[in-house]
Amino acid sequence: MLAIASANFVLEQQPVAPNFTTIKVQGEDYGALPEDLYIPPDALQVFLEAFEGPLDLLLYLIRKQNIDIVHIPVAEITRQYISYIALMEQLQLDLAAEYLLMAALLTEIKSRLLLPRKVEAENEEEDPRAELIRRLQEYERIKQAAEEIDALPRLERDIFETFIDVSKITVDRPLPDVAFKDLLQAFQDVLKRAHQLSHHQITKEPLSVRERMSAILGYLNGLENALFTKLFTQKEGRHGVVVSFLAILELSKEGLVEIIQLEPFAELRVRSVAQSI
Amino acid sequence: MNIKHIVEAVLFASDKPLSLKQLQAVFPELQQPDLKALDAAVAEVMQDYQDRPVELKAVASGYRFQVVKEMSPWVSRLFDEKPPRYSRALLETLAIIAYQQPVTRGEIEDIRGVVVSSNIIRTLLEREWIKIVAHKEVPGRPALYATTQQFLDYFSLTSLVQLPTLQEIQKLNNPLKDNEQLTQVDREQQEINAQPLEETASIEADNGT
Amino acid sequence: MNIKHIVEAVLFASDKPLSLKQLQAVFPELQQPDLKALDAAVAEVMQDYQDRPVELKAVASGYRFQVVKEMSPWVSRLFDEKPPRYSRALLETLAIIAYQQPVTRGEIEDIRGVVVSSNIIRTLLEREWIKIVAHKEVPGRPALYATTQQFLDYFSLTSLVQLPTLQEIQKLNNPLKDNEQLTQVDREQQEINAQPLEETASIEADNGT
Repeated sequence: MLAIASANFVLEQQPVAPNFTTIKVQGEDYGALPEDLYIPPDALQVFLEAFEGPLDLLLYLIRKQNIDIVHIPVAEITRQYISYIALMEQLQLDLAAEYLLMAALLTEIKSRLLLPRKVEAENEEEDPRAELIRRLQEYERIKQAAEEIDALPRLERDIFETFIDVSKITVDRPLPDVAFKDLLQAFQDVLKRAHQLSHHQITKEPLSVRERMSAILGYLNGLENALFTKLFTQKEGRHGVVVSFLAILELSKEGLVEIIQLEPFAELRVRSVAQSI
Repeated sequence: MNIKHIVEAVLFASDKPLSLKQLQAVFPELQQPDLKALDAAVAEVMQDYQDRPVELKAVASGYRFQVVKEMSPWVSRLFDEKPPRYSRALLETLAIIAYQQPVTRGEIEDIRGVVVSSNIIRTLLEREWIKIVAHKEVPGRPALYATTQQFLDYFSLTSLVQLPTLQEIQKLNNPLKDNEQLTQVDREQQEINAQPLEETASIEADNGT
Repeated sequence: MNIKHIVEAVLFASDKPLSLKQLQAVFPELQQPDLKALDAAVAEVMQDYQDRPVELKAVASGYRFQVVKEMSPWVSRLFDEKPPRYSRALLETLAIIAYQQPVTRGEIEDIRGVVVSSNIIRTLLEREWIKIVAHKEVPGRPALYATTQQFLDYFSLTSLVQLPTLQEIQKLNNPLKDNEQLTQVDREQQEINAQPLEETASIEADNGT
């Protein structure tokens, strides 16, 4: 029903302006910024993130003026909405496509409202805003319901399960079995997904190193610090030394241990940054 | 054999809520009290714990002992990990599924006006707060989601009826005639704005004041 | 603030015995009762439960509620069930800990892209497949998890080195492939849910009843 093209919404990319007070459209002053826009630009990203989408932003604009949704003044709200969107575009903030789509929709509704009304039309003309108003109301009540659900007392936060010792009674409480291949399969799935999401890379040290990292942390646990050399075992041979060495480096890189020297030329010591439990 | 004592012990020992039927099953076959007797026993235990910091509570899948919420400041300090926090996006998705179930992801997106991330659906499925109840017979056969008993249990509800009531949707009764009489100012505003918007709008920021 | 109530609540919420010192720690710093007061509170709670089917017992590492022995026949029938199955989420969490240790819960969540519930961590800790090796010095001081000797023993490994490498895992024949008969739609669905086939199938099967 709504073609995106109808919006003809081309925004010129300009260098980000650190300070601005007005927005101009084709050289003309495009109205003052909404009053609540006195926000430092980098706060705008945070501001945008505070909204769950265009409906949420629209609701905010409407509620700010203490207007009933059913009385939405399309012209004014459209103006404000588009100022926000333009500003965000201007700042090259990541703007979901839905925001632009809504801008197009608002513009369309506004222009339909401007058309001369055919008073003598036999059928009652539908209010161009009707659909939007319905969606806003529907969204608002869900938004409210979500807040109420969030406020319900819930496990882990407000109420807690009780645990009592049944070890003396449970003759034999069978624990679930896990097949080795299921564990590997699970990890394979993780890798695949991590690959698709490609955000968080999985660290690639050999397992021997990861294992040694845990062992070293466990060893340092409760100790003030330990001699660097203590973390190597002669009898493991060269390979073991390399593993320990890599483990200490990795721990230090991840900020979990510090390599310290109490005084010049003193022996190196390793200290767990992570405090013991 | 004291039914009430057994009910109390078993409910404390269980790590999930127990229904009357499940309570019945802990008795040897020929000594099983009927559900009415068990119901009475449960009521008595509830009564006993009325003024204690733990309570016997009815939730969707049965009865469970739980620490009352007034104790949460102290109890939370017992745990290392903070309780999981849930985003607005997740809660709104959950609310839509709770109130509109069964519902497809597309329908959720229609209501929220934004895409629903796969992570949200996955988290909800993993927490077992929602489940797929069927696939809608439309192209693509999208999954239809509904909430679970675990969802109700987690929020201490016995049924969906206990969810907060939704605010009513106001009807538009001939609003155009009544309300959308543009004021003079609005009309002027519109004239100024309409033009550039319909055509290509280029918006620039002005540095100097 | 009623010390006795708090002590009772916290002892019920804890899944292991608590010492007086640990009980003291659930109070805000400036309101901590001294050990004598706590000892008195514990004694009072013990007294309260004297005739109940659960009792507060002193054990080596502190105090813990337990079911009285006489209740064994009924309680054991409660546990007389098939072992439950671990969730996919639990297995993934365990695998990530094995491969990425030492690792925090937050890091696991980053890799999995979803929240990891406290229950999963607790189950793994209880099973003694993972342990806390330290706390990371960042805000919140999250625990760093690693796998244990028991974990290796369970899977008959002598060392983590015996686990397949990342590359090997990625090359593993995907067991899903063999019986994979997904239509394009299903495949999309699967990606959306990021649920392995078996799990989705079982969810649907459950609802078929």
